[in-house]
Amino acid sequence: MPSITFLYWIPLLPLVMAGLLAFFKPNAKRVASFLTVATLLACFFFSVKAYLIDIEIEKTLTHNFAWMHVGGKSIEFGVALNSLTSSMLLMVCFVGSLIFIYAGSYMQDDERKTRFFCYLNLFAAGMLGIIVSNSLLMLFMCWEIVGLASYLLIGFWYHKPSAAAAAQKAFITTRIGDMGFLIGILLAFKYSGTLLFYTDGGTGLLQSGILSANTNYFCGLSLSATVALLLFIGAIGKSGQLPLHVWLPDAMEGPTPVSALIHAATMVAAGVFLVARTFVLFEGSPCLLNGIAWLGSATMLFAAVTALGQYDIKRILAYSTVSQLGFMMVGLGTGGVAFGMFHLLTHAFFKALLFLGAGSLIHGCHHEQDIRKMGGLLRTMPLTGYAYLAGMLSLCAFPFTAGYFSKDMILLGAWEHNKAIFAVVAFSSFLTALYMTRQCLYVFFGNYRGHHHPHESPFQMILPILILAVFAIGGGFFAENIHLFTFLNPVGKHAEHNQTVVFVSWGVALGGMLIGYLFYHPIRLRSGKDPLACLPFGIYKLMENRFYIDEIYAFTVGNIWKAAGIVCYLFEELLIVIKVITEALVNKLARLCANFGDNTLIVNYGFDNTCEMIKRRAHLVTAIQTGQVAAYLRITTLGALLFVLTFWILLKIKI
Amino acid sequence: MLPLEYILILSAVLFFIGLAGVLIRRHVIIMLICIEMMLNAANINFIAFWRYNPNPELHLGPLFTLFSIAVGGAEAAVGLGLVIAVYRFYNTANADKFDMLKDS
Amino acid sequence: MIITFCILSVFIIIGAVSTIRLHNIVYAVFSLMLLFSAIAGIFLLLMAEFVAVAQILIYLGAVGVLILFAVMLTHSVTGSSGKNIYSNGWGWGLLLSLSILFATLLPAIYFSDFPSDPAVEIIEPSVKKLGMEMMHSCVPAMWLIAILLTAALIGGIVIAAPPQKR
Amino acid sequence: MISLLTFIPLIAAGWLLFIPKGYERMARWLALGATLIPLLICLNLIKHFDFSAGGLQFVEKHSWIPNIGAEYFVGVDGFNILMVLLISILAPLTILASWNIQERQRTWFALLHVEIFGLYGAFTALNFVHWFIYWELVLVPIFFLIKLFGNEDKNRAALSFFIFTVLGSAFMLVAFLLLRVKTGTFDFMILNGLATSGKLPAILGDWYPVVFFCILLGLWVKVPLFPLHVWQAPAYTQAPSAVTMLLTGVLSKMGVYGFLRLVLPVFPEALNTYAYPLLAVALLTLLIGAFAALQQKDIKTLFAYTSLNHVAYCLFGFFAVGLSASGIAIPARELVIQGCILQMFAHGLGAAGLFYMAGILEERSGSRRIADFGGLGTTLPHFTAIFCILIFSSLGLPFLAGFSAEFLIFSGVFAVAPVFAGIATLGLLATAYFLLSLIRKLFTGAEKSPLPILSDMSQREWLIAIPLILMAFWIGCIPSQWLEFSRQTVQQTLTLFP
Repeated sequence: MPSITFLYWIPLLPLVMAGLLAFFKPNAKRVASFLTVATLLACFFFSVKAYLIDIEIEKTLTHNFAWMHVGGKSIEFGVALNSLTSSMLLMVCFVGSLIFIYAGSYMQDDERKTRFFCYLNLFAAGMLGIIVSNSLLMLFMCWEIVGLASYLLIGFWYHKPSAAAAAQKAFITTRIGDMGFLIGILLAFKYSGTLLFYTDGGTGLLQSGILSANTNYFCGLSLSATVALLLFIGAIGKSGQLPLHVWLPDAMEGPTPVSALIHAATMVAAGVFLVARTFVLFEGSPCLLNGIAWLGSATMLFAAVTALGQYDIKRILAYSTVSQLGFMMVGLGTGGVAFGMFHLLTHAFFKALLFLGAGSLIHGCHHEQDIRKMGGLLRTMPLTGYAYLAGMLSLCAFPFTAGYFSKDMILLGAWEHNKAIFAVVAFSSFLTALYMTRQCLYVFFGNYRGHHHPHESPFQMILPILILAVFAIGGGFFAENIHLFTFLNPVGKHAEHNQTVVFVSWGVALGGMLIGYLFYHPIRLRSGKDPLACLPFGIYKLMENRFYIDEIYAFTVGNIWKAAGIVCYLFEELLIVIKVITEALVNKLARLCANFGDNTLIVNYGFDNTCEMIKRRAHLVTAIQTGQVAAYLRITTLGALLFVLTFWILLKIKI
Repeated sequence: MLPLEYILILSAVLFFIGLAGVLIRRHVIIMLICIEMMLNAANINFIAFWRYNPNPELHLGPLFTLFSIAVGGAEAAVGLGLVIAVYRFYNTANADKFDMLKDS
Repeated sequence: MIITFCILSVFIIIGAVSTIRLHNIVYAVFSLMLLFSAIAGIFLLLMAEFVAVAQILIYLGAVGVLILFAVMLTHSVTGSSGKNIYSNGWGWGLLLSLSILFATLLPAIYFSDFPSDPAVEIIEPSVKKLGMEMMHSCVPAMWLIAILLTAALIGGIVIAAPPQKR
Repeated sequence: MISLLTFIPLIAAGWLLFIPKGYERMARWLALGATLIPLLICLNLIKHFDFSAGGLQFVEKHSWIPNIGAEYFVGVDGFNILMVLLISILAPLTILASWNIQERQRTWFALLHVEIFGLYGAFTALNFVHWFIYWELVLVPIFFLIKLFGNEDKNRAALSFFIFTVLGSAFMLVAFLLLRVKTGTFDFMILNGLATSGKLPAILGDWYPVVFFCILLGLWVKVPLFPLHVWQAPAYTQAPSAVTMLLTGVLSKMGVYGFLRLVLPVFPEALNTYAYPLLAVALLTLLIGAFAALQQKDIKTLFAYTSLNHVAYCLFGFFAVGLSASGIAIPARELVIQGCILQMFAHGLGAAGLFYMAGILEERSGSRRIADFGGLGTTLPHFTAIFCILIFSSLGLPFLAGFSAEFLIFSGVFAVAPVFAGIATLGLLATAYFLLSLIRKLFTGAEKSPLPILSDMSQREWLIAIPLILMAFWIGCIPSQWLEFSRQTVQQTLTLFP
């Protein structure tokens, strides 16, 4: 049993580097990017080592340590190594290092470069932490670190108010998802007493059936299903599924390598990874899996339709990511871990390629992001162009590209599981092919409509794109011969080959491209108006403005939020008014006492008058002082008499 | 035989007369005399109580009376000295005229 | 016993009242002397011989004579000094003294019970015991009395002496 | 050792007052020295603190006024060792924070030292009379500090601060006198003994709820919980930033510590019966603190509401201790109480840091309104970095102080009252929202023209910020060291609960 403590180094290395870079001067030339790439390559080396170990040993290896002792119970953290971890590690490190190389040159002229790479390192640490972690709590903590890193990176150019707003929106929306995640953790912790996935003694969350014990916990769902649902809410927040997807398209404000790394390859995949990791909890209840599948397909459809109406190159890719994530969720919902994860891995490659390609296009057109102002870039930027087309083919699941294999798997799974979902997914794939061809035709064919003169990007940006293009195309074959599918899910069910599904997937892919070509023929593009604008009763307007989801949110949740704030604020004001009134009362009372009490009552009536009275009565007393000794003697005898009398009476009353 | 109350009543009456004398009479010397009478009334009481005491052999009564007599004597001497000095100042022995004590 | 006591008490009362009532000062002093002798009798009655003798010696002898001298020195020998010998406001004085008698002294006697006759029948006169007592337990008292007397007498002389022109 | 620790600031305060006019500089250094010595003593205390012994340590007990049962009884255990450490850390920072005040330095430093003396006493006293004296003493210097050195509306703030707290503690005094009459002792430990043996409710009879609520009222005002928190915002805003550091860092913790020391060991039955209403109040405070902050225009008031919100977390956890924790796999009660203690410590440091930062901004630009600032990210890079770290710490971001305490509290409360915990997560969201929008308004976007050129962090300010940041990371990453302090004591105290 080889020790897997080296897995701790994978997240720690980038963390240490991030700490180190934080102290560097903001614009240290190339050393920051070099160091960052070096650390990630080191992580890649470790993940290869992990992969080799995992190939060799079938079961999950774990190593745990106690993080916190609270009243006899200790909360433990640890690392776990199984097929899921190793595959994700390989993908993240490989794609990450390529993107970092690309970022090295992309951010060449930015004066806060080291700060950017520090954040990238922080993100890498968080992401690798998620993959490696064996405890739900540690996963959650890295999850939030990744959220923080995305906040910092999206809002990197913070002097742009829109970037800052987008960053905050991203953080808040993901945090909403995280709240669900947190409650899920609390629920699991409450009933199982431990937060570890796998422990040697078999008492981990995923091993023993503690959670699946009581079946009807929450309106029909068993305990483990409820926990799974809550974790899924966290995944929705992070992976941008339907209700909480609004932040992802706005996150394009950040620099393109950020979008590539975070919003294509890794972070958004974290949600899918979480579901895959805790799939044991999901398996319990079929209706939950159905729910996930339906949500995934709804997201896919919605995002694909919206993508058709977008003009910003990165927004189209963002919506495509949202739809592909929905697709992965469908894969998970219908097929199982392997289906979802396989597509995740292939998607990471070609989506990263598309984003990096888009980045170099934007770089080439001097930060021009609107596709209507681009055109005919294939001639001016051939290398990026062809690599981009490769990526597009893979995304549209052109036969025998990486995308085709993984999409085919999910379609098979969907076909077996539920025909309705299959139909929706097929249509969405058709739409995917449609909007991708629209984008390529807009960007690469016809003549250049912008007023810049685009130029090819430097070699350091082209190299990662080319490597990714190779993987986008060859990825499928590579996965086939290393039996990636079985490796990912040794025990899960295998979808048999089904002819109709293959036929449908070919038809969808090729049909989409053909119709796309017909619609967006370069000549028609010259008219400037988007061919789809002719759609009846303003559907196109709807699509273009993203179904006004942001406005709806702003209207509903935003207003409720503001109303709650105002209500509390008014309540505070009310309390303050009460406080002010009480203080005024107290002061008035004090003044009243002072005036009436002191001046009039005490000082005037009380003191002065008594003095007067005393003065008037005083002559009675002075009369006694006659100077006559006899008078004095009389008074003394009177005193003696009174004394004896009082003494006598007191004695009589017997106090 | 002679009950103690009688003696006490006698001394009380003597005391009363002395006190009345002091309060009534105007003449200073008479006042002094009456004070002496009051003093003697007290002495009677001392001896009376000593006599009726269960263990008189302590002789406390007579002892105390002797001392009291001595003090009475001294007091009379001083009193009369004062009377003479005051008399020289006021040229009359009438106590009502002595009103130097009353501040103006 | 009772009879002698009554006689003596009558003498006392008469002596006392006459010292107050008499207009003539000298006669008042003489009645005072009568009073003192009666009191000495009472002492004898109560078997306190030494005290009776001391009473006669000091009060009758010394104090009586001393007062006479004082009277002579104050030029009032010629008889009463005018018709009204009572100080103004004497009514209040009388009333007060009466109230003292009846409100305090008599009720005190009345309410507390006293032995009707002496516990010890005969007390043999023992001046020796008295002397021993005086010399042993009451030595400090003796000292004080000595000092008191000398101081008082000298004081009396100093006050009475006419002021020398220094 | 503890009385030495307590009385050094008092001696220093006395000495400071007699420093001649010309020696202001020497006064400052003396003040600093007088806070560093207790820090060393406190560290020595911690070195010798025996983790396995749950009971009192370093006890000093002398009879003071025997006939009314008042003793000078001082001791340290799991509940207050962290608090003493918190004071000894914050004290030098407060002195450093008020390094360059111009007028009346001597009175300022003297008052601060009297305040620190009161705080040390309040946290270590174990006999009611002796503790109550410190409890009241602590108010006086703060009142004068706000009144003499406060901002524009200082008089009303100082007055309302004083009236509310004294009102509360008056009730507490009555309650304890009643307790004294009934049980014949002022000593917390004996009262605890009575409570463990279950005799207390019998002794007090129908006075039991009355005594409980009077004490509760006294602590209620101090912590501040919902209806009586109105004094807090103006007091925190009008007080000079160094004073607010102490106010938010330690004074609000006195209320919570009061709950831990007075209510937990002595009134377990009352906690059981009134658990839900109290939990509701803590939740309400939590939400009010979070949502009212959304509308605030002034940085310090916003932080005041954040601190209200975070202290409410402590109590939200504390009140959950009363609920029955049957049929769940985790020790909910220990979780909650230890979470409460850790949150007190963590928030003390974090809030003090935040207020100091707000103080820096106010010192440099003269204004506290959020609208006046913008685009500070470019002009004050270091300041932004530290400010953001502290904000994220109070936001409850993992690997920072806020998260570990909040996780403990939430896991404990969720185990016994899931619905309450669910609603409380709304509070978490609201905190995240308004803190992030504060960052967005202050640091991003275009530079606001009217502001003078702001200079970045000076050497001294770094000296203050560094320890706070290090502690935030330390508590966040390795919380078990800090929980170790209170583990034994909490377990022993919680044996009371059925």
